[in-house]
Amino acid sequence: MSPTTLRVTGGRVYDPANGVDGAVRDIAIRDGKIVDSVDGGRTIDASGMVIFPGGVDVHSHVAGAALNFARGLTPENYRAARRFLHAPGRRQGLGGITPTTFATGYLYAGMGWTTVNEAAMPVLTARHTHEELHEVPIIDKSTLVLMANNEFVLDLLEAGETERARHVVAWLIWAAKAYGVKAVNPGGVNAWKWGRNARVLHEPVYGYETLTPATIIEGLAAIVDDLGLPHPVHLHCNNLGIPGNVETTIETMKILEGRRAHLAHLQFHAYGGDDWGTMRSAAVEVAEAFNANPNLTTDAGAVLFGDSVTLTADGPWQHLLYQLTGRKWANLDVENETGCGIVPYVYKDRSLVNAVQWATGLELMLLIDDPWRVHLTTDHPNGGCFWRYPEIIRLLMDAEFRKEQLRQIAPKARERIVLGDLDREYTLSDIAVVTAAGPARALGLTEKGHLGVGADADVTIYPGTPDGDGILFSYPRYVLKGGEVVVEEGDVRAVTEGKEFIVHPPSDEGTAEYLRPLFEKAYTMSFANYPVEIERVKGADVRPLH
Amino acid sequence: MGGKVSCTLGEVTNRADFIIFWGGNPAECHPRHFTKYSLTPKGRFVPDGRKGRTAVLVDIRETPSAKAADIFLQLRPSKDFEVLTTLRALIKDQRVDPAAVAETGLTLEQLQDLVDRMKKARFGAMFFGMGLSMTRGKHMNSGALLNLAAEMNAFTKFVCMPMRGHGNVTGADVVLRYTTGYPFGVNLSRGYPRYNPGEFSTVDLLVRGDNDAAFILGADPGATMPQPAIEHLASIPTIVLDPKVTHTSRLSRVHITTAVTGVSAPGTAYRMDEIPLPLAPALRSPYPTDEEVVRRIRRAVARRPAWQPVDENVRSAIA
Amino acid sequence: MWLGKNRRRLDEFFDVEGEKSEELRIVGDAGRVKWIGRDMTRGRIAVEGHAGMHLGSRMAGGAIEVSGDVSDWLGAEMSGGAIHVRGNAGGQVGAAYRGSLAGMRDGTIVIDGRAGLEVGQRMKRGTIVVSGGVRDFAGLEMRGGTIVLGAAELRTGAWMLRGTIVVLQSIPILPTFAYASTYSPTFLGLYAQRLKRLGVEIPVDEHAGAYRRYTGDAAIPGKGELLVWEPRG
Amino acid sequence: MDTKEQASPLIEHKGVRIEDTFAEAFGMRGARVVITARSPEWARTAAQSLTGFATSVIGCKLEAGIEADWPARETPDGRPGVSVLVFAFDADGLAKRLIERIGQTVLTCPTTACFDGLPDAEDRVNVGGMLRHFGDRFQSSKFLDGKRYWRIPVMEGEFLIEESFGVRKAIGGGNMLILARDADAALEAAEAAVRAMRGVRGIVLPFPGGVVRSGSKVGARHYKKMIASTNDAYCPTLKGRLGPESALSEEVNSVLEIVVDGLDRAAIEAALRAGVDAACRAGVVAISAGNYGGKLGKHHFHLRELVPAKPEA
Amino acid sequence: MSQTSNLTVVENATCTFCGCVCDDIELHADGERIVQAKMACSLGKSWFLNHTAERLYPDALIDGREATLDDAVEAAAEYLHAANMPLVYGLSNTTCEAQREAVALAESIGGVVDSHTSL
Repeated sequence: MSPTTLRVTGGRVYDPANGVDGAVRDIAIRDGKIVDSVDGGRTIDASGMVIFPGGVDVHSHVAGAALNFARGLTPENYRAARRFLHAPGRRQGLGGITPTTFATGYLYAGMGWTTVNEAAMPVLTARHTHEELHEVPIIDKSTLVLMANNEFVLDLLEAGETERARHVVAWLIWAAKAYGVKAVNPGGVNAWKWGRNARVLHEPVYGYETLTPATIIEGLAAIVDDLGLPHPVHLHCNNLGIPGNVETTIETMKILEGRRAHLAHLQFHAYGGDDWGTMRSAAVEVAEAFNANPNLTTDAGAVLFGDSVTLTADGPWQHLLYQLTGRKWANLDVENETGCGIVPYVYKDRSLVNAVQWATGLELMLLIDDPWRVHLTTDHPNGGCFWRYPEIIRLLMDAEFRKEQLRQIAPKARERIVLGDLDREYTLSDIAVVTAAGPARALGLTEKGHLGVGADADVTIYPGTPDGDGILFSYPRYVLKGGEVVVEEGDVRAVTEGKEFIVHPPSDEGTAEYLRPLFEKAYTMSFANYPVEIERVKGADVRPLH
Repeated sequence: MGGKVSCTLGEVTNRADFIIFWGGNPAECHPRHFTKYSLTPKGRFVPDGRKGRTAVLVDIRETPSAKAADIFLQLRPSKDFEVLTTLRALIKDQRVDPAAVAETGLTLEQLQDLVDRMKKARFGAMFFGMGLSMTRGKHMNSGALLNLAAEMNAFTKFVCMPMRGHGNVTGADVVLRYTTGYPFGVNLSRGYPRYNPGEFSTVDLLVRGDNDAAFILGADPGATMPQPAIEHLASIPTIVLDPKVTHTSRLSRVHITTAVTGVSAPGTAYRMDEIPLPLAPALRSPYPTDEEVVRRIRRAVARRPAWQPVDENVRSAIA
Repeated sequence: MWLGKNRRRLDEFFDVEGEKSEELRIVGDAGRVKWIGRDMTRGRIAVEGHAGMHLGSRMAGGAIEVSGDVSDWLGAEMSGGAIHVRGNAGGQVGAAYRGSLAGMRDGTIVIDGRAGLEVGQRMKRGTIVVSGGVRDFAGLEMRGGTIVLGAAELRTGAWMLRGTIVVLQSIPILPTFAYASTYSPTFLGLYAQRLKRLGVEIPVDEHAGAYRRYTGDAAIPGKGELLVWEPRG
Repeated sequence: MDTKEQASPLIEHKGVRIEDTFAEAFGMRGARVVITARSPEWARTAAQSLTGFATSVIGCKLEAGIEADWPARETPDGRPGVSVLVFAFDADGLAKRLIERIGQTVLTCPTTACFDGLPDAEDRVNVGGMLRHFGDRFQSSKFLDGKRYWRIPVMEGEFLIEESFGVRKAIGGGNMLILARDADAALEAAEAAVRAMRGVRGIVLPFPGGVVRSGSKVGARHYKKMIASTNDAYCPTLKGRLGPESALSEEVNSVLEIVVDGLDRAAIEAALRAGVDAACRAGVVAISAGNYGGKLGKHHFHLRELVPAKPEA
Repeated sequence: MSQTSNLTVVENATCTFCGCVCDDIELHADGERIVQAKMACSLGKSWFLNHTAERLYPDALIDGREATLDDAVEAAAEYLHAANMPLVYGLSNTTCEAQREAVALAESIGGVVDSHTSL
């Protein structure tokens, strides 16, 4: 069993939430929490090493029907994937672009990340998502439930019944046992069910009279605020991935003025130009607008060159991508709620479009002034695999290295980006902010992302010097999860079980009875079997509301 | 390179105005498919229910399901692939050889008419059964239909899904995918998952005599598999978990009686559209559940010297 | 070597003789030994007897010769080198493993006997010859390269995008292949010359007959070709 | 030209004086094109057209000739063939000329196909890969043993051409002069020499029938713009006007030249050796060679080295 | 689950007989057998009505002879542990929970795990 007390001594600590910037400090741990001091127990000598709060991923796709569909679609990727061999006490697994459940836990922990937010869960298949998350070891998890194309919610917003809409959203969150609300391509996924899209924010969604993407965004942002959810509405803007979508993104920020919101994978929403031939980075415009909106947080959704599988509730985009690549495509529409498209994709440095995407993600992270408001993600697996985060960290910390990389990309792309002009270099403290402190704060997880007393003892200890590739963050020397040494020298040493954060926002008692007849018309399963029973969420941790 | 375009059954109920059943006989094998999901129910965008939908049945013989269809297309046995491939060409306005088409039992005019109707649909759905996926061509036949559905999305909305058969076979697919990355036929003998349909599929393994022990649950291969496979099962230590003493039990070394899924054993099962549903048993079985027994066997295995796979750095092997 | 889940020494199964070299001889029935010559880049392997699955899988160079039969996935995803099988082969010769976008990328496979399903599936380049004929789906989703078949069952060339399938006997043709013309394709002379050295004859004498050319598969739509030999008279 | 002073009467072969001078030749780039066809006649027809009007780079930008007939068993596609050698100053020029000429004379000619005859050459020029555009995207390619071949649909059937052709350093302008008593003797000797030289692989004789009657000198005495003009020192009719400036002795009344382009020095030597030997016959006064004093071309073929040490009977 | 007279009534029960997995079945059961399966189709009805909670079979059989569950579990473990290439097959008429256990078992015995899908 794990020791109940542990000390980490002599390391340089980066804990920006508590104003600690590289000071040599001891860290004391008791019963999985960070405390002032302990007597006895194991001591880890971290002299010469650097200590970070365990990483927090604000936006990733690690479990659920769509990801599992992707796994089935790309068996070839597993053949070249990292292998985790079965050992007593440790399950087998495969890494690659869509790691299996066990491997997901090992890879995140192995990299020093201890909390992950699964960013897209339909209510209808929430039971499945939780089943999968059961099998993701070590790390703590949370989920966001998809809401911006749920027809019950859209109908209520169209009718102006915001109060009722709030109760329905609250009921659905608890039915799904989710932690927050995700809005994907508001209205567009719904329209896709007729093979259409929602491109213009102020035009009615197909099939509705007055409801527009804008009113959906406003409505959901207000509901999430009113419910006091720890994490604001998590918005995947309209027109993802399309040249010229900068206008939509900036307009979305205007719609959100005065509201809390998290804009997901901003890179995919920061393009100028009119078409693929003229596409350019619009990171400057987007970052400028974003800097002026302190109510917002975002994550990079950075792109790394290489294999990926794109996987999003944005069905129309995926069909377009399928037609562009002519390779594999899967689509999965979920009655009444959402849909999902899956297309394997390779980002190539010699491709103009891909090179612009690669630069745009980095530019956003360098142009957004406040590191607390921009989080490190690749929108795994869409822009690249989460286990490649250390590559991005190096790019952020080393302007010279960025310039070297710029020489590899399609020459034409260099005219479409500003990355070469950006000299900013992230400090270790900045890295601690964008990988842990910032996302934890955005998610409202008060005991995550820092190393103050009372925090969860999720601690990542890196060797003090970079590896042969100049990457400091490839292999942590130790990773502690809940005070237990789960990773040592890159090897999984202990397989623990993580928690799952959920919220239980209040909804009017009549909500279920209001929904029942609607449900019975729209769905093919029994209403009684729709909500996920709380007993089925292993390690459920129901969080307080604001 | 193809695609898999699917949806939950509720989407079909609510939206599909054109439905094709291919190589299946839902009326007898999935009796409530027509009435609960696909044909007769009124849907949100199909308010007239059955009247609002056109149903096509494609099969080699006129099953009772044909009566429920508006159009019945009878093709000759083992011509599914030819017909589907022709349809893929026709939707793209490509030329095909009418004489070769006629050998399928259907005429070019019939297929062109089908394509015209498909393109006019607002939301098309295709379901296929074992009459497609288990006849000559097998997974390529289902692949042909899946590709046709995917390609139809260039013209209108189309989805396609298999009419999965027994019980929770869909759940097995789902569970294997998230735990091992692969949907079936997963070889864990090197300590990590390997996948190669045709090599690590049960019938192939058994017919080749590759296995030296077998553990069977939730199936009765002794009643359904080809004879050489059954003979091999009988020749090796076979262990069976089943609520009844089955054909497989009789050729096995160990049989353990277990509770009946969904009747006296709780848990989760997946519908053919990968919707997970909770099971609500009405009876309390005198027997343990499969879950309990497998866990006990696993623990009993764990008490024995651990098999510890080693990293393979050496090439060439017997698998 | 692996026996199921357990690693065993090679000498538990074989008498091993000789020094380390670029030539390997395997004598006896290796019909259940998988992966012989996997990833091989040079040298020579001679199997005097049968060989199991995945023989020469992903090989990039060198030569393998088998006097007996081989099992499935012979030369799967190979990118160079030459394999000659005197007996029969299983299915998926030179094919792609499940999910891969490309099968055989280059090299030569010659099978004197018959082969099974999906020969040359998704192949991009290279040459496969099966003198004795094959079962269904030869050249499935082929993207390039050349397959020469003594005979074939159904659905030859299904969903092919590019590439050539030469069949030396009349075969059933999918409705999505369009007959073009009957002629003597000059390029076949190249292959005939090349294969003659491997002991394989392709008829190219225009006095003896000609090839019926079909293009397809229109389902893709593809630009592949089926060339079916038609003797004169 | 300035050979008279250096000429030494001491070397003789079969009773013919071999002047002790040398042929001066130039570095060029050469390629070999193998044309096959259903019959040897069609292969040769295409080859003749391809090599037509390709006598001198000065006037034609290309020098070319038929090298040899190839038996069917030796050609890449197993059909009868003819090989052609082509020479130009550089690889680019060679590629341009090949594209033009193959496009006009082989692509157009029934039953032919066109292959690279220098597979081992490292430098390669893209020929088939350009001609494929004639296929208007209906063309297709085959990749065999590391080489790509293009198949271009044509009205007759299909034209097959290899994508790239090997280019190697070569030598152009090897030559010999036959100085004879009269025109008949000169012509007979030249014909005999050509027959002998054509047996050598790796060379071609780019001029009509392999023979040149209008040897030239660099520039002109009287017309400034002329790049080349008649080789007056070897014109028998000018002996009277030129007097001692003529290179010809009194008994010479007709001179013919044979120009050899070859893929390497050895081939040209072998050809010249055979040519000199065959040309030494009755009525021939002397064998000489053309040069520019050794300043213009770096390849020198000394006649004395080309004569068998012991004259044959 | 509700108790009326001596019958247990289970609403929204799920039928796993075919791939439709209808979850709107109303089951009426006495202690040993289901007497009514409302909403179920003919196949579903016979599935529910033919499976009882009676003890019709021995707990276990080893080589055809009745055995205890404990002995059967040990025998199973011994065979599977000793095998070079054991097979875990079926996974159809069973729950996801059992399937997950089966994957874990296959992994600890270094075997192949496969379902009906491969047929």
